[in-house]
Formats: sequence, structure tokens, C-alpha cells
Amino acid sequence: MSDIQQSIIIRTIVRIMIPFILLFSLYVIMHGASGPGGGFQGGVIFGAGIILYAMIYGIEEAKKKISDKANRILASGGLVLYAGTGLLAILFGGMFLEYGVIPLMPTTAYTAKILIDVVEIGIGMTVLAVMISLFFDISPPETEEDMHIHEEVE
Amino acid sequence: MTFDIITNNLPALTVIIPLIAGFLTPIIGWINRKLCWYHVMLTMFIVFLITASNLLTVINTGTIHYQFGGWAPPFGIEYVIDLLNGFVCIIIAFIGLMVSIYSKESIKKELPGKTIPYYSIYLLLVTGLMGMTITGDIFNFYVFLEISSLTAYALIAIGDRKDGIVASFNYLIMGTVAASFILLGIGYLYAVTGTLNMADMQNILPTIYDNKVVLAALAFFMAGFSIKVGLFPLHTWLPDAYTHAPSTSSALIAGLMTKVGAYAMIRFMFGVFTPAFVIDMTRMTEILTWAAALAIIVGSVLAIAQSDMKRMLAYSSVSQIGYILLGVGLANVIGMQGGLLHILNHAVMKSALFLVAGAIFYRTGIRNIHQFKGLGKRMPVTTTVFLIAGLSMIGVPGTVGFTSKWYLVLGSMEAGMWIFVLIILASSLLNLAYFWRVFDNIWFGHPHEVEKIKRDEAPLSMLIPMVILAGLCIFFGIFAYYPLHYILEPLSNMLLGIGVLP
Amino acid sequence: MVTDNIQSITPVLAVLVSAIASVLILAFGRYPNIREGWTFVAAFIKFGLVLSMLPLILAGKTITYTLVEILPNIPITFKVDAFGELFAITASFLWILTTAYSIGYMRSLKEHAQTRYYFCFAIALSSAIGIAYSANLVTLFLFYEMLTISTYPLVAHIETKEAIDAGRKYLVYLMGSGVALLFSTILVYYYTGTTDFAFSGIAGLALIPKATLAFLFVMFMIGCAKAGFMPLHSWLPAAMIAPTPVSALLHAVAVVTAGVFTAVRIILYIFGVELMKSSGLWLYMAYFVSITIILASIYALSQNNLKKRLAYSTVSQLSYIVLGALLITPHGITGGMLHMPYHAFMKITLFMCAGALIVTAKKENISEMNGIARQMPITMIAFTIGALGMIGMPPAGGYVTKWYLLLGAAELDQMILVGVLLISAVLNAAYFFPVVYIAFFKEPDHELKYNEAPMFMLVPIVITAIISISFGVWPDAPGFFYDIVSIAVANVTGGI
Amino acid sequence: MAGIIDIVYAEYNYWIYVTLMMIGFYAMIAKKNLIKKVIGANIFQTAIFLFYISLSDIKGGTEPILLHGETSTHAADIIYTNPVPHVLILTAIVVSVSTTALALALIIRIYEEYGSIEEDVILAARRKLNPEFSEYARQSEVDSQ
Repeated sequence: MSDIQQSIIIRTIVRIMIPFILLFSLYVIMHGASGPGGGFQGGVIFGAGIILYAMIYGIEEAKKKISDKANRILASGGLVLYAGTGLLAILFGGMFLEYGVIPLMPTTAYTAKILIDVVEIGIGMTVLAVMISLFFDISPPETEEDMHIHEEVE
Repeated sequence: MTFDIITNNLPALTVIIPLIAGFLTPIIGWINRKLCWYHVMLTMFIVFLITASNLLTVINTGTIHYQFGGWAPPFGIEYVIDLLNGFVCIIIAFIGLMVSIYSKESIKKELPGKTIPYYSIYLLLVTGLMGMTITGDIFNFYVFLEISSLTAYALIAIGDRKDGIVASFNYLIMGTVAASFILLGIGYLYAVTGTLNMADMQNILPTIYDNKVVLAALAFFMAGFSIKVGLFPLHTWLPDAYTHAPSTSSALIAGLMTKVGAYAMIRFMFGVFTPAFVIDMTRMTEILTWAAALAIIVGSVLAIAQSDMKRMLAYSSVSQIGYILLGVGLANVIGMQGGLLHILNHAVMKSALFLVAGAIFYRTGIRNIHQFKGLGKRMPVTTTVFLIAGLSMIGVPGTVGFTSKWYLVLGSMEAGMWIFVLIILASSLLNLAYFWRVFDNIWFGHPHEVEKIKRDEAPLSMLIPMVILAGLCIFFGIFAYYPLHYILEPLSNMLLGIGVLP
Repeated sequence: MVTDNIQSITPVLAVLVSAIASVLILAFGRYPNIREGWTFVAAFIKFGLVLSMLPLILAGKTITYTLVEILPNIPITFKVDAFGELFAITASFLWILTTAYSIGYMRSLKEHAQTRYYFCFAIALSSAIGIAYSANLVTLFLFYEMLTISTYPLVAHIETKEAIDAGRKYLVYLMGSGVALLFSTILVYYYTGTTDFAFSGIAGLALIPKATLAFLFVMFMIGCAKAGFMPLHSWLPAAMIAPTPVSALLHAVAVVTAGVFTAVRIILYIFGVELMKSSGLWLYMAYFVSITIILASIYALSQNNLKKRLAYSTVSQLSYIVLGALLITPHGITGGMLHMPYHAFMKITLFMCAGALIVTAKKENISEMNGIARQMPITMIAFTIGALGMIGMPPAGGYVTKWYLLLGAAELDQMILVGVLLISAVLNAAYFFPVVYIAFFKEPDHELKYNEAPMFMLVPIVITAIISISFGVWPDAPGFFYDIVSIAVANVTGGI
Repeated sequence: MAGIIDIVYAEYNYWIYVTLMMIGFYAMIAKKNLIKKVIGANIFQTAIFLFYISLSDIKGGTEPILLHGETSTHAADIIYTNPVPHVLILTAIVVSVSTTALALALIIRIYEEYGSIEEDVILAARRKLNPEFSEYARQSEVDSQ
């Protein structure tokens, strides 16, 4: 562990910060339909929160919170959610992603807003999962054994 | 009623079905790994049916327009299926289907433990290619281009071979340059026209053809696509990538990636810019023909020098791409038909050849041509498929290679470019040289040892797609009339601006 | 002369028979008797089908059948006319004999890969009949290439390095010339919009510039490298490495005959008599083939290997046929066309005799054949008959054709060509008589016992020898080759 | 001379983007270190993003968002910047990130296999491992000279 990782100040601040980061990301995701924001940005912020956690507490710790399998399901599920919403429009006789045709809410615009939110959530899920798994995959291995292999190669 | 819902949305479903299926693959694989193959095959089959239906609709009733989310162009993203991309789409879906059937056993042996990511990426690659082909929006095109490129890099690197990773990285760098050029070109065109819709752009561009920005955009597009298709001086990524990728990936990528690249080139030249601009004003087509002619010769010559089967096929791809672009660049109806027909022909032949290379590798672990002795006895069906596909590449009449060659030569005569006639004919002799070397090794040379060799054919799931593709090599060699008459002739007229849009 | 046209699928069947048989041969590869049985059955059916069309042809009709249109305006069409029928009868009849001979030869020598051998043989025959019945250049080109590819495994059959090299040479020459043929085919299509053979040539060709026409003609003739014109002949002696029945196939049944057939087709049915005459191309080409006639004979003189000597003799004799077509008078064309089946029968006799010598006496070189006739009298008598035919002496048929050729040359006042024909006859005698002399009159080096080749080989030899004599004794037998040729000549010369 | 300076100054955004792009392009081609190649690619792509962004800017324009209380008639008076390039670039950035991630993942694998991320070392290692390859490598060296 590096000095930074051991620093009590940083560890405490990160611990306090992360819930707010994640909450903010959820806000950004849900705000996508009516203002600046959306699934991409929110997902990245969420992912950044987890990555921050992983940087300070170690990847193994982070993987306990959000495992590879969970990542995979989030990534796939998010896209299925997004495309599924689009397909729902088709089932109600519209074009792909033509939200207005779904009789969910009294007005078309309102329906569209709700469904765009659903889509944004889907996108957010995928983006956060992909961001996190990218970080996990690319970051150097931490266990003793892995390190050993690397030294050999060098 | 329900039927209507599906038929109305077929253009969108062409892209969305493989996309969703691609992301469902991990979930299905999580339930049971073996289901993945059935899932992928079924998806590809459905996609194939959809593309077939799209093509039939286009032939019967004309171009299909599909507006995403009900937003009308030029503001919304529009999918447009005309003869050109209907034709390319069905090729993508068909080759995708064949390779997916084939991959069952091949993946088990070559990529154990990577089944799920492989199939997932596979479907995403198909999504990317489909999207590139079908979209009528120039930026949407870029996004799908990147999807297909990224998945292709991944499919090449997924194998265990060390060289595959390096090849994939080199491809990635080249591909990024290409994609960036294309992105830049898109930016330039957007800057001068203010639209991203291809049809809209084609209407606006003629008024500003004297603008240097338009010219620069064309140059960027051509440079970018030349890298993507592996046109001769820019082909350096191609041989390594094809050689070191896993068998199924090579078959898919060699069969489709460059074809779709060629499609994109055609689409941009004739569907975004106008024929008048690329043919007469900038003479881009003329430059293209010379580059293509060079590619034909150099690709064939380099193929002769190879001893690795897949590498040889890769160089042969460089030369075959030259055929397609030569035909397009000739810019007359006959040459254009030849070039377009060669998209189909080359996809069928080259996929078959790469599948054969994979099957041989699967059974024997051999890649070097000089070690092929006695294979004719050991794997009779596989080698027969190789014979048929190889003869097609040479251009023997009765196979697909002949029909496109016929049109290309006729087109060159029509254009008065006798040198190209010479080049095309010479290249068929060069093709003969490198394919016959393999035939010789497969069937001749060890008369006495051969008797002892036992039959050891590839599994059925690998044989079926190979045999179907070989059958198509002959089918379209004899019945080339149908694609030509129903699709390519009106299409060539349409592209060159002769006659009315259907 | 008006010819009625009949639609019938018979020509297609005639082509397909051996293709179907080839599949059966492959399927029954493990049972030699059944496999060769299929070859025989197919050979007889094929000959029957070909023969069944003869009465219609003799009645002055033609038979066509369009199989499929591969490219718009480019159909695969079969058309049986007198000239095609001439080649088809020759090839399909000789296939029966070659099959019998092959069985004897291959079994005696215990050759390997016999299934592949019979398979390729059957495909080659399909192609040959396909060439004979092609109605246009594209169809012809299709079968022309098929013939090249299917005979390659036969040439390289023994699979030694030498054989493979010979096979490569064969392939490079023939595929290379195939490219020239393709090029000229496309050129014809480009200029005239059709590639159909017509009795008076393709009309549109008369309109193209003279230089282009000459170029086109040269390309066509390069395309007919199968006919063994002199600078492009060297594949033929090299291919002698193949088993003898294959040589017989190459020289008599299919390959070179297909080459000259194609050359004559192009000269008479694409360019046409009128165009050849008006453009003067016939004379240049006639001088050109004369060189081949003389040079090849001189080469033949220097060969000690019997098969190679025969190969050069073929090169020389083939040019007779082309020369005949170039002597654009009815007599000349008759001589040329008639020489095609005559040469086929006589040359196959010679080759089968050479093969019998290899199998029975294990002798390939002429210098080793002292007194061989004492061992194999029937074979050597048959050989002598064939040799007489080649030289142009009765009783074999050669003198008939040579007579017509001389007549044609004389009618045109081309005394040089007359001289060429006479010199070549002398040269032919010079290289055939020593063989006969050595075989019959030289004292053998050691005691030779009577020991003929197996029946399977001997019977075909005798049959071809007898037919060769019949050409000379009764050339104008009704319904025989002469009748067919006269119809073909009437077709191309407009019934003069 | 003043004219040239004016031209450069008036359209300085384009000059910046072209300069950046060339720097990136140079790095992609000339650098032997694979990571540097990837950095080059990123600079290249970022340059293009900058080009798009600067394209959409209008002097005195504001962000194209309808704020509460503004009616659509009112909105017509305000000059908005063009939002489309921003949206496009958002997508392009995602693409660029994916490419970079994939490239880095590949580099890690290359490093694991060859123990180096220097192109020369990898080329030498490949040549040693794979005799077939040597011919090709020699050829490409000749090309580069």
C-alpha cells in the first residue's frame, strides 16, 4: 500500500464523499430528460465514485462491493433496458424509440419524459459498469503472485 | 395487426436484434454456456430473414425510409434501405450466419473459456456492420463504424496467439487514424452543409462544390476508407490481422469488414457526393482505379511469396479488394456492376477459404502450405471446398470469380483502359500461381504415403457452412443473372445517376 | 442452305452423362470392377446419345438447347451442328476404346490413385463433348477451362517431381492461353454484343478496324494453345510423362483435338470464310502453321523416345487441320475437317501401340526396339498402319485428307503451301519408317518370345487400326465422317 | 505580413486544432513506445473534438437550453450556439475512451507476452519466435528506411 492509500485523512474523506458522489450521479442520470445531464455523464460519475473507492481501499475491496459478475449483468441489463424501451414503442405500433405512442401517462410529452428517464437509467447502468470494469481490467494486479509473474517477464 | 408492427419496423430490427442479442449473450451464457451457440445462430438466422425481407421489399416497392423515434430527417436519425445496402446487408447476415454455425466446434477448440465474450462480441460486430450499412445518417455511420472496428480489434486479439495481440494493436492504431479522418471529413461536411443526413447532404452539396472544404472532406473520406478496406499502400495492418486472428474471426472479418468498407466508400462517393463531383470534377474515381490496379498486382505477387495459408489468403484479399474498387472506379455501368458483384463473390469465396483454413488448422494444427501433403485424402470434403473456392478466385468459368471478371474486363474496355484489362487478366494467372501451389500440395506429391492416411474430416457443424458457401460459389457462377438483373443493374444506374431512383 | 433448328435436351444429356458417371466412379472408388463398370456404361450411353443425333445432322438440321443464362445476354447454350458432331463422335467413340485400354494398362502396371484417374477422365470427356456442342464462345470457354483443369491430375498422375513439373508447365501454358481466349471472347462480345457461332461468322466483326481484327485473331490463336502451335507447343512433349492412355486422351480424344476444333471453330464460325478471305488473315496464318508443320517434323526426327516422337508428330499433324480450315476453299476445309477424326484414330492407334510396348516389353526408346515385331506382331502391324496414315500413304486414311489439302492449296495458287505439304510428307516418312524398319527387320538383341499385350489393350488397338484402314479404303461410306464433313463444309461455305 | 497574422489570429481555433492533430499524428507514426502511440491517438482525436466544439460556437451565443419562464417566442430573440456538434462529440468522446481502453488492455497483454512495450523489442522477439515472420519483418524494415 502506498502512503496515500494509508493516509487516514484521505481514507476518511473518501468514505464521506462517496455517498454524495453516487447520489449526485443518480441526480444527473434522472435529470437527463429535462436538462443537462443524462446517462453517460451520470454513469461516468458513478463509475468515478467506485474507482475512487478502489484507488484508496484497493481493488479487491472494491470488487467485494461490485463484483465482475454484477458488472456484467449491469452492462448487459442496462442495454437491454434501453433497447427494450425502444422495442416497447414498436409493440405499441410506433417507430423504434417513438415514446409518444405508449399510453403510459395522459400526455405524450409526459410519457416521453418518463421513458427517456428509463432509457437514461439503462444507459447509466451500462456506462458505470463498463467504466468500472475497464478500471478493474486495466489496473495492475495487486496480489503477490501476480506481481511475481510480472517481475519474471521483465 | 401484430404482423404489421414487425414488418413496419424491420429496418430498425436489423440492427437492434443483434444488438440486444449481443447483450443478452452474457446472461444466457450465465445460465448455460452451451445455449450461447444456439442463441447466436438463431439470432443470425432471424437477422438473415429480416434482411432478405428488406431486400425483397426494396426490389418490389423501392427504397425504405425508417425514422427513428418518429423524428423526420434531417433532424432525426433515418435508416434508408435502398438496393445498395439491402444487397450488402443480406451478404453480412448470410456470412454471419454461416460463420456462426461454423464457430461451434472451432471456438471450443481454439478459444476455450472465452465462448461467452466471443459470441457477445460477434453479435456486436454484426450490429456494427449492419448499422454502418443501413444508416442514412452520416454521424450515426461513424458510431457504427467505431462499434464494428472496436469489436473487430477485440475479435482479433481474443485468441491465444501472441502475434494476434500485436496485430490487433497495429490494426487499432491504423483503424483509429482512419476513423479520425472520417470523423474529420464528417465535421467538414457538417460545417459547410449544416446537416448530417446523407440524402439531404447530397442535395445541398452541389451548390458548394467549388468550396475547398468539400474537397478536403472528400480527401479525408477516401484516405480513411482506403485504410479501412486495406487498399494497397495502406494495407499493412491487414495481413497480420487476418493471419493471427482465430479462424472464425478471420473468416468473418475477411469476409465482411473490407466489404463493408468498400460499401462505405461507394456510398460516400455516390450517395453523399454526387457522381458528377467524384467522376468529372475531382477525378477521384480515376485515382481510385489506378490505386486498385496497383493493389491487384501487388497483392497477388505478395500472396505468391507467402507460405502461411492464412497470410496468403490475406494478401489475396488485398488484391481482391482491388477488383471491387477498380470496378467502382471505372464509373461506367458495366464496370460498376462487376465491382458490386465482386462484393458478393469475394465475400462468399474468401469466407469459404478462411473457413477451410480454419478447419484444416482445427484437425491438424497445420498452417504452412508445404505441410499440406496428403490432406486431400485426409479431409476430402474440406479440400474439395477449397478447390471450388480456389478455382473461383482464379476465375474459372462456372464459378463466381468468372462473372465479376467478365464484367470488370468489359467495363475496362468500355472505359478504354486497356491496361486494366491486361492487369485483370494477368492477375488471374497470378491467382492461379498461388492457389495451384496449395492444390499441388494437397493432392499430389506423396503417392505412397497417401495410401496410409486415414480419413479425418472436420465435424459436421463446420462442414455444413463450408459446403453451402462452396455451393454458392457455383450457384452464383451459373445463375449470376439473378443478382445482376434484379439488383445490380438498376443499382449501378442509380449510383451513376443514370435513370430514376426507384 | 437453310437449316432447321430443333430444340432438344439430348446434347445436354450427352455432356452430363460422364459428369454423372464421375460421381458414381468416386462413390464406388473402393470396388474397381464396379467403378470401371460405370465408366463403360457411361461411355456406351454417351456414344449412343451422340450417335442418336447423327441422323438429324445428316438431314441438315441443327439441335440447340439453352441451359441457363449466366449473365444477361450470355447464355450457356448447346448447339449440335455437323462440325461439332464430327468431334463428338470421334471423342465419344474413342472414349470407349480408351477405357478398355486404360483398364488393361492401369491394372498391368498396378498404378496408384486409379479412382482419381477415372474420375478425371470422365470429367475430361464431359468437357470435350461440351466443347463440341458449344453454341457460343462463353460456353466453349467454360468447357475449355474445365478440360484443362480435369486433365491436369492425369498429366501429373505419377506424382514424381518431374511429372508435377510437367503438369505445371501444362497448366501454365493452357491456363495462360485460356486467359488469351477469355480476353478475345470478351473483345468479341464488346465489339459485336454476341459470341454465338454462326455459319458465316459473326457479321459485326467485319466492321471493326483491321488492325484490331488482326490483333483479335492473334489473341484467339494464342488462346488455342491446346492445338500446339509452334511457339506454344512445348507443354505437349512434356506431358508425355503421363500414363499412355492419358497421352492417347491428350493427343487423340480430347485435348489437342479440342484445341484444333476450337481453332477451326474460331476461324470459320467466328471470323467466317468471307472475312478471312477479305482480310487476308488466312494467308499469314497459313504460312505460320506451315512453319509449325515443318519444324515439328524436324524435331520429331531427333527424338529417340517413341512417345516423344509421336508427340512432335502430333504437333505437326494438328497444323494440317488448321491449315485446312485456313485454305478457305471447300476442298481445303474438307481436308482439314476430315483430318481431325482421321488423325485422332490413327494417332490413338500409334499411342496405344507405344503403350503396349511399355507394358509388355517395357521399352520406351526406339533404339531398344530391335526386332520387337517378332514379339508383338499384331501391335506392330497396327503401328505400321497408323504410321502409313500419318505419312499419307494408302491403305490408311491419311492420303485422302492430304489429297484434299493439296487440292485446296493448288486451287488457291499457293505453291509454297503445296511444297510444305509435300516436304512434310517426306519428313513424316523419315521419322516413321525407321521405327517400322527397326521393329520388323533388325535382328533382336536377344531371343524374343511371342508375347502380346493383354486383351483389354489389344482389342482397342485392332479396332482403331481397322477403322483407320477403312478411312482409306472406303472414305465416303454413307453416314460416315465424309458425309458429316461435307455438310459442315456446305454450312460454312454457304453450300457452294 | 500583417495579412497572414490576421488570418492566423482570426481563425486561431483552426490553427490550434491542426497543430494538435499533427502532433498526435506524428506521435502515432513515429513513436516506438506503444503507450506513446496511444497518447498520440488521443491527442489526434481530441484535436478533432476541439474542431467540432469550436465549430459550433457563435460569438455572444448562449447555451441552447430553454430556461423556465422563457416562452418559445421569446427564445427566438436569443442567439444560441449550435448544440449538435456537442452532442456528436459526446458520442465521439465515448468512442475515443473505448478505443483507448481497448488499446491499453492490448498493451497490457503485449507487455505480459513480450515483457516490453517498445516496438523494436517486440519486433525482435517476434522475429526470434517465428521464423516465418522474419521475412515479413525484414521487408517492413526495408519499407521504413
